[in-house]
Amino acid sequence: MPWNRDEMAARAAGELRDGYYVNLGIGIPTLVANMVPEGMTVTLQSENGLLGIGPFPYEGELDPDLINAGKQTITDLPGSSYFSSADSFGMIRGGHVHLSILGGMEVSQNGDLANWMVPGKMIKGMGGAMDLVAGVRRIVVVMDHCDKTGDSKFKSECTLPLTGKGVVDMLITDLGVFEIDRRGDSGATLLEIAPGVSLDEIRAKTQAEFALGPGVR
Amino acid sequence: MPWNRDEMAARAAGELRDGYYVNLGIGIPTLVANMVPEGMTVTLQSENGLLGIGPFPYEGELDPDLINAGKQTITDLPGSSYFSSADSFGMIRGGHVHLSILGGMEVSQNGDLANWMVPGKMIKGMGGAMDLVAGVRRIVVVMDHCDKTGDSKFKSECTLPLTGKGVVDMLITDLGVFEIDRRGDSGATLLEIAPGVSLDEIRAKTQAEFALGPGVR
Amino acid sequence: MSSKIFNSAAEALAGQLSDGMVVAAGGFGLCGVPVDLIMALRDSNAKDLTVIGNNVGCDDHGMWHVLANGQIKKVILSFAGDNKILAQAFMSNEIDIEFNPQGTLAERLRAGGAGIPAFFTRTGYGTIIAEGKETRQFPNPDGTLDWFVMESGLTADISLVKAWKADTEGNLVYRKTARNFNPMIASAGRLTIAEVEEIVPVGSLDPDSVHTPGIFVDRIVASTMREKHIERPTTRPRATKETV
Amino acid sequence: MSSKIFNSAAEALAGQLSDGMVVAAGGFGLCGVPVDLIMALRDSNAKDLTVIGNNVGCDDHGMWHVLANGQIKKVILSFAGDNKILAQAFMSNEIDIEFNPQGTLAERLRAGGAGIPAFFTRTGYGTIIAEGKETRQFPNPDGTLDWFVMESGLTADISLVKAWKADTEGNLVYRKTARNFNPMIASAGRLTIAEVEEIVPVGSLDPDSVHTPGIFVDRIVASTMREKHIERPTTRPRATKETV
Repeated sequence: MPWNRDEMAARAAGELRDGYYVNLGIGIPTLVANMVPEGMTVTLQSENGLLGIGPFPYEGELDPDLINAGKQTITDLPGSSYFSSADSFGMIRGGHVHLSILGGMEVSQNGDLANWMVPGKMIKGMGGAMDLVAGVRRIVVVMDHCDKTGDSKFKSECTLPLTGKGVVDMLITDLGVFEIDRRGDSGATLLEIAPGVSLDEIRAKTQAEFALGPGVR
Repeated sequence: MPWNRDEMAARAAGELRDGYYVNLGIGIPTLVANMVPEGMTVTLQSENGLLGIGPFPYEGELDPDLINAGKQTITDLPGSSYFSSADSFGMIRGGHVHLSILGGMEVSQNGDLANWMVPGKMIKGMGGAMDLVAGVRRIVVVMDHCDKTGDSKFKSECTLPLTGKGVVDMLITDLGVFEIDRRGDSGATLLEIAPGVSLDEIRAKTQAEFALGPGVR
Repeated sequence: MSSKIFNSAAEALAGQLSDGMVVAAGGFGLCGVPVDLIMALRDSNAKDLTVIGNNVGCDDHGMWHVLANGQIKKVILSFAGDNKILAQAFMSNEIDIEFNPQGTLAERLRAGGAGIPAFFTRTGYGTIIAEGKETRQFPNPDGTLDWFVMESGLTADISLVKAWKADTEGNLVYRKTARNFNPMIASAGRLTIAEVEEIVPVGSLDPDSVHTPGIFVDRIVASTMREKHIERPTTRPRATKETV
Repeated sequence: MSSKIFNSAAEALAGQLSDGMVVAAGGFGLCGVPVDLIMALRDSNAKDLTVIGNNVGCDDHGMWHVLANGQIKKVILSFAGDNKILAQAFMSNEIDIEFNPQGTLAERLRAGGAGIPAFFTRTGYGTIIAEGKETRQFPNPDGTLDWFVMESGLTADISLVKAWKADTEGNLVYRKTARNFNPMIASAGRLTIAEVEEIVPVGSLDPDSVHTPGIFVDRIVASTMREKHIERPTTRPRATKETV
């Protein structure tokens, strides 16, 4: 059976390491915040100017001056710090954030990512997505393997306008986990298959080319 | 009689305006700090990271963490603020400082300034001088008209390595005051002559070409 | 010195606006937005404005009012998704929208304020953001080469910012994530006006903790906004057995 | 999380240094200099170092000791006038000195820390600083053209900074003009070590007033320096009739 949203987030949480500074996108990536392994310290960055995101506030304790990049009310933590958007993206662009987990519309086998616009539809803007994928050291994308019509979203080449070229290190879908050699020539490698999903099913549903990792068959 | 150091500083103080943010170089320019006209508010910037320089501290109240760009102990004032060197030179380079009054070794008739090195002598470094002359809106140079051998320091062209090209708006020497059209083609204009100094004396002691301002003869 | 304090947003803007100007305004969503100043901009009826900001208003809030009043010719922003009028005006080509990656927009404003006309960033290389812009390779610290895009500094004729506190010198302190784009926009304005929740006497701010030094602030007004809006109120349940 | 706190400067540097490394150190004159860390660098005997800093030591202080110990191959600085050994070594071509305008040096370090490989500045155009560098024209806000010089971002293998306080997360607060180059150098290091006067519990710093967020700081040591030196003590006389 393919992974559900929580299972995909849990798999993404497996990429966290003790001491990491991490930026989480909206949607499934946000769920990762609640899945930090016991005993591990991970500091969450909000690109609108906060290091150290706390849990959502209790009813009656909302602070309009304290929101995350998705405009939700949040809290801070002991050890948090606030800074300007320029300083925040200095952190991001300068490679100080270890990991970003983001949603995607399309990923290509060489690590291109499209997740900000669909031609002809209302354009919302890329916000901080282009900066995150260009600057954060390691990019993990979490998305459904196929779109609503059943077409593969993991492609040989993206068809939508790109968010970044050669930026994705790992793709986690409901069907499996792929590693992508975005700086080299080795392309994509299937590392894990969701329990109960067959390699044949992944092959049938994937337009991208990929190699098989050790133990995957 | 030529102006002395205090008189040159007093003339430079005549360039202050109410509300100005000002950076003063070391030497004669520092004297200007004590010559702000009554009722006028001028805020002094120290490029090592302070806006709002106060007077020197009293004996026994020196703070090693509070120095000016000349490494002297100073004080701050109500309304002062501290910032990093990057932010400080952001202010300077971004044209937010209205006026800088600096010393000089040579000034040319088109506004070039040399004040940081003499080939063959020990090189100390330019410090913040190049940033100040490139970024501050108005640059006033205060220097002796001639060097110790009697040669003019106000020249058709500088012979020493430049601090900035086309940067000086006004030159105040012990003999007089020159306005320089550093962005245009009008060159230098003699605006004032020190009391008791003759135009002939200035002509004889000046290697630069200059026009005569209204009323100067 | 003549005072930087003005009695109202309208007085602070009086005589400063003209058609075709470039106006930058701070804020991220509804957070840290100079609401009074923006309404005074709307009331001025200045036209053909170019407006710079992360969002340029959310529905019924902030710069949305200036947009709805037909005063804006072009916007330079990062995210328009909170603003239906803007998105529609763009789809129908009524307004020129220049989309910027959020970090690029923040850095362009910082650069403009700091006298840097252009810089290179990895952000946007290989995307439509890089089209028509100069790209080139630079070495990483490890010696490998990456491609970068040249982006230009941004300045504004008038900058409108929102702070928590100002002293009478114009030193500003922001609160929490309401800081966002305000410091860079304050530095990028030829004329910068700050709307603040509290004006405090000179000397009452810690000089080590000033976010925007007074040199960047020309005019100050006390905000009349008494209630701050929240776009997406989000809470967690209280633990059921919690003792209060 | 493994702690960022180390017991001494020597322990914080242990195993991190190798010959030929690039080391950046904060400070302006004797103000805000990570003295303990620099002495530990001297004791390491790492050689052929490239050192970045505004002054790279003053006579008998700070990086002067590393220089006097023959460990430095190249310095990247703005002002060497306080350091006779350095000036002499330069005159005799023993050491490669790269002079930078102070604001350009500060901005190069900020750029390096912020992922910007190059930027343009008006500073130094038409001087020897621009020789061999790309220059080009950009428009000013008023439409006139000026010439600018392209400068590159700077990073360091190890950054040594001095702060007033750190919490255990590595958030730093600096004091007065001891801030100077420290924040940019903290951001520009692959490994950044902070020497601080006081280590405070997490939660005791105001999150709105942190100067260097902990993300930039890998290791923290408490300074053993008990007396701060002053290069040019300057005082004013007390008014003679002043009542105490």
